[in-house]
Amino acid sequence: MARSSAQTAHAVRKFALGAAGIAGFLLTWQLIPTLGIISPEFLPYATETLARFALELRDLEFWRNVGYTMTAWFLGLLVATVAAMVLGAGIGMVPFLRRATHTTVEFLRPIPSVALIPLAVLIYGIQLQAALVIVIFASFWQVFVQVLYGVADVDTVARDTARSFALTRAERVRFLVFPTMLPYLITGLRLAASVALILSVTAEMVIGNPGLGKVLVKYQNAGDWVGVYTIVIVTGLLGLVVNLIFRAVERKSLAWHQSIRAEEVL
Amino acid sequence: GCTDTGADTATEPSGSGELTKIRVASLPIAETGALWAAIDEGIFEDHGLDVEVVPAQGGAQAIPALLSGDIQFAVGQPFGPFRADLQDLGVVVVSNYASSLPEGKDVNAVVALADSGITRPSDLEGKTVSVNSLGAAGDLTIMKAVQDDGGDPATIEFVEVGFPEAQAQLDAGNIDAAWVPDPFMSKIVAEGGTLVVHPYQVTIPGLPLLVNIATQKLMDSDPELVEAYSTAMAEALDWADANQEAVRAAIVTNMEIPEAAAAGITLPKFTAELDVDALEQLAALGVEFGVIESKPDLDRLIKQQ
Amino acid sequence: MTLYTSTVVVPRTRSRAWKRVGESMLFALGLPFLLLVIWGISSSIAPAQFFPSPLRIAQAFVNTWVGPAFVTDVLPSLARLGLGIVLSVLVGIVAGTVIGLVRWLRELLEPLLEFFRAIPPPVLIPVFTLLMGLTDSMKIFVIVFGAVWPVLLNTIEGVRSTDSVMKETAQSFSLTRAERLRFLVLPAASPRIMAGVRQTFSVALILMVISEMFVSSSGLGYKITYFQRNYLIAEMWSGIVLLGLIGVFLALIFSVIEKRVLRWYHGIKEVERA
Amino acid sequence: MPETLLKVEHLNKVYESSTGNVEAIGDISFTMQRGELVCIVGPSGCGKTTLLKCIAGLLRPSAGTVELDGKIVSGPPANMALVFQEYGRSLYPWLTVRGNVELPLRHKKLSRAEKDALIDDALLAVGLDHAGGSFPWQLSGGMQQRVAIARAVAYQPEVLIMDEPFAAVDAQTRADLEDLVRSLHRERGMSILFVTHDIDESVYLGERVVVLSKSPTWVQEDLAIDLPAERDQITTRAMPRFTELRTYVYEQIQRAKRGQAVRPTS
Amino acid sequence: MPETLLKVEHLNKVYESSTGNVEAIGDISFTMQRGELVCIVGPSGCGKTTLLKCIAGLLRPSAGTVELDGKIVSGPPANMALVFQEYGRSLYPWLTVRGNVELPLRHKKLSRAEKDALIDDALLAVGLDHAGGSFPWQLSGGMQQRVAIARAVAYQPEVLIMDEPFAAVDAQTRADLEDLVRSLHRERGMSILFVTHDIDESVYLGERVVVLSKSPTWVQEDLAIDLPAERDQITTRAMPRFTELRTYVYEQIQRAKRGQAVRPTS
Ligand SMILES: Nc1ncnc2c1ncn2[C@@H]1O[C@H](COP(=O)(O)OP(=O)(O)OP(=O)(O)O)[C@@H](O)[C@H]1O
Ligand SMILES: Nc1ncnc2c1ncn2[C@@H]1O[C@H](COP(=O)(O)OP(=O)(O)OP(=O)(O)O)[C@@H](O)[C@H]1O
Ligand SMILES: [Mg+2]
Ligand SMILES: [Mg+2]
Repeated sequence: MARSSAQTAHAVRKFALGAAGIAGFLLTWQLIPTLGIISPEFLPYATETLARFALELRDLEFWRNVGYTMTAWFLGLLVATVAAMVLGAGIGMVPFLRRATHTTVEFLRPIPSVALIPLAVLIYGIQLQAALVIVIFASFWQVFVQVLYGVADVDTVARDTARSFALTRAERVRFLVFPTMLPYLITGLRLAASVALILSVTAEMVIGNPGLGKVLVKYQNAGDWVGVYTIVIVTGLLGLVVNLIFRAVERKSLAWHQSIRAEEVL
Repeated sequence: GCTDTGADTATEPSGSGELTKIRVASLPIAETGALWAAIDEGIFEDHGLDVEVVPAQGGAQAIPALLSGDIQFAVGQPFGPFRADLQDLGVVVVSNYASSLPEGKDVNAVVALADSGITRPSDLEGKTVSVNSLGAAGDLTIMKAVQDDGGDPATIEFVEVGFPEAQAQLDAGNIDAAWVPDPFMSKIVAEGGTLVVHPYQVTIPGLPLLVNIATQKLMDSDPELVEAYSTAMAEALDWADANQEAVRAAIVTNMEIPEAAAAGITLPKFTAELDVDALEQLAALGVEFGVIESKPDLDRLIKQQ
Repeated sequence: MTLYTSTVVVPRTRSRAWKRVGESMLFALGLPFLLLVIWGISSSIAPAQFFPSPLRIAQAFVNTWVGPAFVTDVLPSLARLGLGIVLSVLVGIVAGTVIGLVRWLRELLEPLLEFFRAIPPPVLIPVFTLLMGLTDSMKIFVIVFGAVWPVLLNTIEGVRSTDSVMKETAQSFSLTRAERLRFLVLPAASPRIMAGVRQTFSVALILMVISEMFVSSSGLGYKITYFQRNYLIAEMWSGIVLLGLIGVFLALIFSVIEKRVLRWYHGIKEVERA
Repeated sequence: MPETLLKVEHLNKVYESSTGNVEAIGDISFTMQRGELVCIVGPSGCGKTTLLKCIAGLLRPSAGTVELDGKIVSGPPANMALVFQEYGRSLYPWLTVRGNVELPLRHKKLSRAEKDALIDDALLAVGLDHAGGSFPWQLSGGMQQRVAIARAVAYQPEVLIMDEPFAAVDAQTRADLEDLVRSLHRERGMSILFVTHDIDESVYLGERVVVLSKSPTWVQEDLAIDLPAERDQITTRAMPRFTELRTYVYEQIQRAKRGQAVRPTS
Repeated sequence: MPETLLKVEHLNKVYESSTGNVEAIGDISFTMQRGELVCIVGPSGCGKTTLLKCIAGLLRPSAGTVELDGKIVSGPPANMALVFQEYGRSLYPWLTVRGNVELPLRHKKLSRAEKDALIDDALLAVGLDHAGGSFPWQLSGGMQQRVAIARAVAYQPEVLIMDEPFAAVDAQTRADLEDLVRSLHRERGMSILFVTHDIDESVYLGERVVVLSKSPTWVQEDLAIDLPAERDQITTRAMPRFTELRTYVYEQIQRAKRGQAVRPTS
């Protein structure tokens, strides 16, 4: 089929463009210390950092730390997502609950999870759980709010259809509410995924449970800026990989949606 | 081929089964070298303790962790327990860990760039000075030093900048002077910076830098453990003070800094002997400059073993 | 040939209006009050150092924030927050619209944006300070850097999912680019955009705090960290309460904006719920 | 056994909205027997859809009552199926054609084979047996409308409510679907309420034709269609009585539209 | 001055999608003169909407060309207006009825008063002069469709393309709107391409009726309607020639639907 070749051509183009974007960024970075805008001592050259990155890639300890961070990330995101979906859908679908919880939600949302670290440590000690609390608290709201909006977006005719055919509550959730909120949910997930990553690393930095954040603090304290930026690159790349995964999920699960459909026709 | 820089820490010497496991919070800074080295030396094992060093970031995390019982001891700056005592958190200082040096080159200093024209404490008047954490020994002793030098400490603007970032901020002109320990102190001075003052040394010579902290609850419930820890720690610190090379080696492996840099680090005086007088003075300074409202109850706080 | 539709306007009576206000007050304050009571009871049954009673927190709140601290610490923070929010929303909508509409741009930038999105702001703050100094604009930049993502992502997705028939309508009537933006793309994406803006409001507040937690000496965020580090537990809680109150206040502003922007949208949903 | 199935009494519906209230239905009363096929005609915007939604329990009347099987309707009753005027929006874009048709069958206790048979029959009846795997947005308008019809047919309701269900299909398909509706009514004894704008259709299909006045609406005419029960596209439409009836209904609608009819004092 | 306005040559359209390719249009060729009114009829799903979209430059043909005014169509031409089959979705819910009608006029250089006059006229012509301030979702289906018609009429295009524009309105309104289309054609010389399922309507309105075969589609019949140019609902429809023509078209459609017609070898 002609289609598949067109698709590969597009995939190649997409990859090339994305790579060009990253390359442009690396070039800018390389130029900042070269032009002396920031002394290379404090912002090392991109090349130097990449070389160090390549070195780290061969270090088992590095992968172990990536593992720690990603474990916290995954567990945190999972719990936050499930909780946000259940609560969001439940509250979103019942007007009474939506109104009754509004102020409380708005009150809790802006509380920075970083400020809760001492409390988390007090309850769980310097352990993974403390970091998890922080990760969950922060990423929960991202998904929750998106789900609230998604649930409210159910088309009225579509809902009347469900009601008139006497679909059960479970069926309505499964076949009407869930698909409608899915695009919102996926955006929420993408937002939450990076927030969770940020907080996994931050928690490791501040609380000191093992992971990339702890390594980062170690490098900081040693004045090892190349190391610090290597870890920064690693977190960025992790974010990139996570996003790729979510994009793939999105393409699969939202094939019917306008945003994905439109791309195929063009 | 692949490397595994974490392999050695992964295989902790587990020793015999009778060891009591304890977790001790300590910042990943040069001073912790004594603890790392002493553990490797087996001093704690000799006292039946299997110590895991947990890198808690500052007292803000260490003391909640102490209270939660997740860690048993913490090595931290004395101002942390002061604050905690003022809030009746039930924290005690069981012994000293490291003290600043009463003479010669001290462990930390206020440094400035050569072209800043700042050479003595009173020059800091009206300037922006960075400390790693506001309202603690750093800014207090600097204010005191400026005052003693005839300047007006109220005109100084203190900002919080992490030790590692201080040099960059100095270079960028965001701050006029920075209070930093080694290796940053040596580095800045070596690159032409001015060493303005050793604030600890000129105000309270021999001021405790770090102390060993535990909770009253632990002292009541398991005095033997506190006892064992204190004894082990005292031995460890004496040993470390006598074996600076071992401490530097531990710094190199644990902090992954070059050997040359570690060699240049000014190590503090490692001792378990608490200088209660110095702590009194520090608390008085805190009250004088309005950082704390009242003096902590040092009799309750200090349970020197 | 005319059709006739009678329009019967029923005037809202005064008592009904009052009833509505009372009812929404009840909804707004009911759950918070309940939680407060539970907190109060639990803290009096099992007093805990780190969970002081609501009364103690209220006391600390008055002592800490009512007075000069409000002017020296809270107001500047709020000003930065306001600017940060406005900039985040503007940047997010403008960039999001362009990125959502122009496919090659999206493909060029997406990996880069994802890369930056995942970097913890605390790590970048030192770099920003080096580039911009210890200035307010640096702090505002930190806020924008972290808070722009929800609007940006939602705008991109919203713009991309414009209904095909609506798009074709615009094309067939040869609407100009500006008209298409103004009358099709932005309104169609507005429910998504507003979902993003709502997130941005609270994320910006969080980043305001974070931007003051490092390299700082004043501000609401600085104060909270300060209290935290000094075990002034009730004071710390009072800071958190203040943040929450600001959040509720922002939510109020937001819902006024949203009511205006999404009037048609709520109209559709509300009418059918009758 | 002429048993009353539906009883609409003094129904009134006012749409309240912030832009002003609209009285869509003035005062409608009529009854329908079990197993009857009633057609409703009326000027555009007179409130037919509103009436159907009130009957189906999707809208709450502002005044008056709707009784089904002797019980007041307060929510969508079971065993009722609707074909919506906005067929496009009543199909779920995330489900295939088969999935859409299957949706209301899910909570019926039927074996897989029975369900498949129902779906296949319904799709075949509307001429879409080849399109089961497509998504609704891959279909033409007329095909979408037929999917909505198939869904209602497969559901095997006791009461079938159809709102201009053949508006988007060609003449030939329309004739076929009309015969499908007749056979559902005749063979399965389904009670059918059918809104249409095609006067010939209303006369051809119905046992009764209810003509509504323009808004605010009342029942302007309730006409029994005394054509033989056995109907067929060629012969029935050629009957003189058919022409008489359609001319009569046409005149009524013209009067309704011009607002000439006098509201009965009830 | 019979000048060729539109020339469709060997048009072919295949929809590509991940679920399989659908050949919607096989091979269509026909021409249309400036100022003509051509009706298109064909079985449901045969590709009428697809054809219109290709002509309007909204879809790229898979093969063949569409020429308008001698130029190949590659994007939506100016001076063309469309009434979409999916009228509901083509109205913008965030604009009032007036706003929707005004929308395409915005970039025409007209004074406020001229615009208002155009809008008022168009709304009056479709019988919605009272509904200008309502939102589309506050209207009945037929009213929405009339708004879409009003929008196209107010735009004063040279070419008007209408896709089943009267599907949702009652018989009387339909007759009125038919006369509106005739008058646009006769008085303003508008070229009109009109898709309908109503055979009588196509014969009554058109100067030519193009009958499409079922999918994959070709032109099965291109019939000139030799009725007098001056038409009127009562007399024209009563003409014997009218009946002859409509019967002929009906037969053609039946053959098209059964797939009996033989594809011309072109
Ligand atoms: N959601 C709504 N809000 C306000 N008014 C509405 C709403 N829905 C319908 N109306 C009004 O109610 C009246 C009746 O609408 P309805 O849809 O019932 O008409 P209809 O008889 O189905 O018309 P059509 O044949 O055109 O579909 C119309 O005047 C319409 O403007
Ligand atoms: N987006 C799409 N993707 C795949 N197939 C499509 C798409 N749109 C239309 N088709 C297919 O193309 C064919 C023609 O569709 P089109 O909408 O042109 O028919 P139509 O003649 O307008 O029918 P109707 O009278 O029912 O509106 C149909 O078989 C339909 O399934
Ligand atoms: Mg209707
Ligand atoms: Mg069509």
